[in-house]
Amino acid sequence: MAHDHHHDHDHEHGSELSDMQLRTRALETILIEKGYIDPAAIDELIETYEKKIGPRNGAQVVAKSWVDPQFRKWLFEDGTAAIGSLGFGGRSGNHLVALENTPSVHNMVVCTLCSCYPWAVLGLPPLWYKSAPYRSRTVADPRGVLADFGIALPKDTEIRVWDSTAELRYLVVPMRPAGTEGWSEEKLAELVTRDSMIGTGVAKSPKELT
Amino acid sequence: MNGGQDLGGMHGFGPVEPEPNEPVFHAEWEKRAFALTLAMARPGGWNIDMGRFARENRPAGEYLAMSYYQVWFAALESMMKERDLVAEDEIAAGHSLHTPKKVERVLSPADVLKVLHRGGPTERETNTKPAFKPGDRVRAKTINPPTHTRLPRYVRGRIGEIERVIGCHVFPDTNSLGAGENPQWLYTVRFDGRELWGPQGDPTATVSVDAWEPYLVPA
Amino acid sequence: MSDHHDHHHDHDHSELSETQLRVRALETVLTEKGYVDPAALDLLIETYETKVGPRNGARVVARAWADADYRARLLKDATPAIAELGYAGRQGEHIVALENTAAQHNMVVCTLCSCYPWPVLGLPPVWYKSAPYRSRAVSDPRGVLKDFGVTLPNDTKIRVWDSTAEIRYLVIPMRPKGTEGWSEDKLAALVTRDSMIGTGLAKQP
Amino acid sequence: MNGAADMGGMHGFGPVVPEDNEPVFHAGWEGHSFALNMATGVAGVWNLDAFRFKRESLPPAEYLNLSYYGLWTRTLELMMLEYGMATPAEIAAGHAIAPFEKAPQPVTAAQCANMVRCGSPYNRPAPAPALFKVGDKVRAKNMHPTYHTRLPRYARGHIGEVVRIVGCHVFPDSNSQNLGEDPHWLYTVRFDGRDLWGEGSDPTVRVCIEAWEPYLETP
Repeated sequence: MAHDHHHDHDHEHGSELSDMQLRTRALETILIEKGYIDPAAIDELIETYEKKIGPRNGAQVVAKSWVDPQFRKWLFEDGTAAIGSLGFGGRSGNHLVALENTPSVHNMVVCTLCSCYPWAVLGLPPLWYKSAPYRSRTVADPRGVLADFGIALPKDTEIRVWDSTAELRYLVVPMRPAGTEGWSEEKLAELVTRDSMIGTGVAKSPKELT
Repeated sequence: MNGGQDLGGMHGFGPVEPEPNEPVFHAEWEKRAFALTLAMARPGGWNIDMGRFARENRPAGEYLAMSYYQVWFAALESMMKERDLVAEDEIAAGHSLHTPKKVERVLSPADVLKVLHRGGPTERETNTKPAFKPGDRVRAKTINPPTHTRLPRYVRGRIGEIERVIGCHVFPDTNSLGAGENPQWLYTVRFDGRELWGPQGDPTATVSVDAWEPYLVPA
Repeated sequence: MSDHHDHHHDHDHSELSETQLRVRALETVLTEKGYVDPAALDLLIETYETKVGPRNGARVVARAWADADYRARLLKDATPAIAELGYAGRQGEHIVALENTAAQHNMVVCTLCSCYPWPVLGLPPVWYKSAPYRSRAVSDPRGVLKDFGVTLPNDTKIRVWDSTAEIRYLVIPMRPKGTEGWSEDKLAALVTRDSMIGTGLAKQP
Repeated sequence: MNGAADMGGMHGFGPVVPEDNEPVFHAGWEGHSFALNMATGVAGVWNLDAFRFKRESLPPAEYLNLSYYGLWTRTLELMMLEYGMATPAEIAAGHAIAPFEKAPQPVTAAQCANMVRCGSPYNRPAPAPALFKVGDKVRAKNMHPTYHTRLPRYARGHIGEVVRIVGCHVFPDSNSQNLGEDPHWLYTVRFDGRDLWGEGSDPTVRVCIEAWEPYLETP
C-alpha cells in the first residue's frame, strides 16, 4: 500500500510539474500582453518572499520578547503593534496575535480550511503546513502530529490548537531554553526555529547551536 | 474513518448523471474484478466489513479519483497482499512465482448459486433486550474513530427518533478489525432534514439511517 | 468547466488500461495458485449480467399492486415475501419494502459505500455509486430528483433511507392510474429500476 | 461549502512529512503562480474570499490531487475566465488573442511592494454592539451552506467558550459572493477536544477557531 502511494505521487508530481509550468506561463503571458500586470511586479514579489521575508523576522520578535519584559507584555497585549514596532507587518500580518508557550500550555497553529499563515513574520508556509495530513490531523490529534516532528510533550501539558479561520494570524512564542542567561538578542534569535513559532517544534537548546 | 467514502452532505460534485441504457459492466476487466472479489472472500478469509474498510482506507484524493471497480480491485489487492496470498512481484509478472498458501475452500462453479443464494445474513441470536423502543428520541454520538464505522459524519451529534427495532446484528466497527462479530441491537433512526442541515435543510425531507446501539444515547 | 471534465475523462481512460492489465495479471496468478476456479468466475459474471436484475423487483412490485394480501405481507416482512417469488440471497438477506404514496416519497442511498438490494435490482448503476448521488441524496433530495427530471408536489414528504447496515430497501412505487384489471406481467413492464430506488416513478400506461 | 478544503478531522492522509531545508518554491513556475495571484489581487478585480470560494469549489478529487501551487494556478484560470480577463481560447493558446481591450494601468512593482508592506486590514467600524462577551458559552450553529463559509464542519453543533473579542471584520460568507463586506463581530471561540471528537479523545486538547457572530448562538 505504502509503495503504491509513493508510486502514484511520483507519477503525478512529474507529469503535473510540466503541465503546471506551461499553464502558469500561459496565464502570465496573457496578463502581461493585456496590460494587467507589469512583469517587474512579478519579479519583485518573488524576490521579496524568496529572499526578504522569512522566519528570521519572527525569530527577532521572539528573541526580543525573551530579553525585554516590557516588549513581551506589549506583544501579548497587542501583537500587531508590538511586532509592527520592529518593522514587520502588512500582508498576512495585519492582525497578529502572539501565543505564549509555557510548561503547562503548548500552542499550535493550523489552517484547516486553506493555508493561512503569518507571512509577515514567518514568510511563506512550508509544504507540510499546507498538506492534507497536517490540515486534517492537527485539530483532532495534535500529539500525533507532534510525534511526526519528533516532539513528545508531558502527558498533562494542555495543548491549544488555533485554527486560523479568519484574518487573524498567530505567532507562537516558544519557551526560552535554559542556559541562555545573558545572551544577546542576535544570539538568542538563532535558537528560534520556524517550527517553534508554529508550535510543531521547540526552540533549540544552546547545545544544538553549532 | 472520516475518509473519502463518507460523502453524505458534501458539496461540489456536480449533478447526478444517469447513463441511458447503462450496461451492467463497462469493461471486460470490471467483470473480472467483480467476480474475483466475490470468489476470493472465502479463501481470503475476510468478512464484508473488512472488505469495506479496505476500500475506504486510503487518501481521500485517491479514493475519489478512482472509478468504482478500481476501488474494489485496489482493496482486493491490498487484502491479498496483507495475507500473503499474492505478492507485488507476482502481479507485476502476471504469473505465480511463490508457493500458494493453503486456503479454506475454493469456490467451485457448482457452489456459486448456492453461495449467492445463502448470502451473508448478519442477524444474530441474543438474550439481551434493546435499550430503545420506537418513538424514543436518541442522539447519535459524536465519535470520530480512525477505523471503520457505519455512523456517517452528517448524523453525529444530531437528534432523531427510533422508528424501528431491526434486531441484533453483527457490529461492523469490531468485525472490520477482526475483533469479533460483537452483535448489537440495530435500529432505524429517523432525522428531520432541518435537524441535520440547519436552515439549509428541506423541511419536507427526513433521512433514516440504520444505527447500532453503541452509536446512540438517549436525547 | 467543460475542459476540466474532458481532462478528467482522458485521465480515467489511461488508468483504465493500466487497471485492465493488473486485473488480468491478478486473475492469472490466482488461477495458477488454485485460489479461484475460472468457471466459477464466468458463472458469477453471467448471473449478474443476465439473470439477476430489476425485472425481479418489477415482478415483486407488480404482485404487490395486483394482490392486496401479498402487498400486506411484503410491507410487513419483505424478505420472506420476496423469497416467495424465488428471489433471495447475497445483498438481500434483510430486505425492507417502502411504500410510496401521494403524501410520502421514499428514496434509497448508501452514503458510505454502495449498498443495494442485489437479488431484486441486480448490481447498482454507476450514478448510484457516484459521489454526486451519495453526497446530495441526503441533503438535497429534491435537487437530485430534478437531475432525474422528477418534480414532486411541494407538500409531499420525502424520506431518504441511508443504507448504513445490512438492511436493503426496495421502494414500491405508486401504481399508475388507468391500469385497473391489468395482468401482473403487463404491470411489471411499467416498473422501472429507478422507480424502485426512488429516483423515478412508475411508467404511465 | 462542505468541500474538499474542509479537512479538519479527516482520516487517511498519512503522516505529516516535513522536508529538510525546504526551498520557498519547489520550481520556478511555483514562484510565478504565487506572484501572479498576488498581483491580480492588487488589481482588485476580485476579493480574497471570492478567490477562496472558487478554489474550494473545484471537484474534490481535483482539489485533493493538485499540488499547492497547482491549485493556485487552476483557480486563477477559472477566476480570469469568470471575470472576463481571458477567454478559454486564450488560456489554451497561452497568448492574448485580438481583439481585446488593453487594461488602462498595469499592476506595478511599487504597488506590489506597497501591498506586501501594508497588507489589507479586515477590521471595520462596528454597526452594532457585540452580542457575546469573553467567557460566554456559545454554540457553533449547525449550518451547511453551499456557499463559502469559514466555519469548519468539525466545530458545527458544538459548544465552546468565547476567549477573545477580535473586532468587527469583513464577513467572508457575504464577501465571497460579491454581496458586500457586511462586517460582523468576530470572536475567538475555544472548544474542548472531547466535545469535538468524542469521549475517548485526548483530554488535554483545546481547539480555538475564529467565528463571526452569525455562526454562533446561545446554547
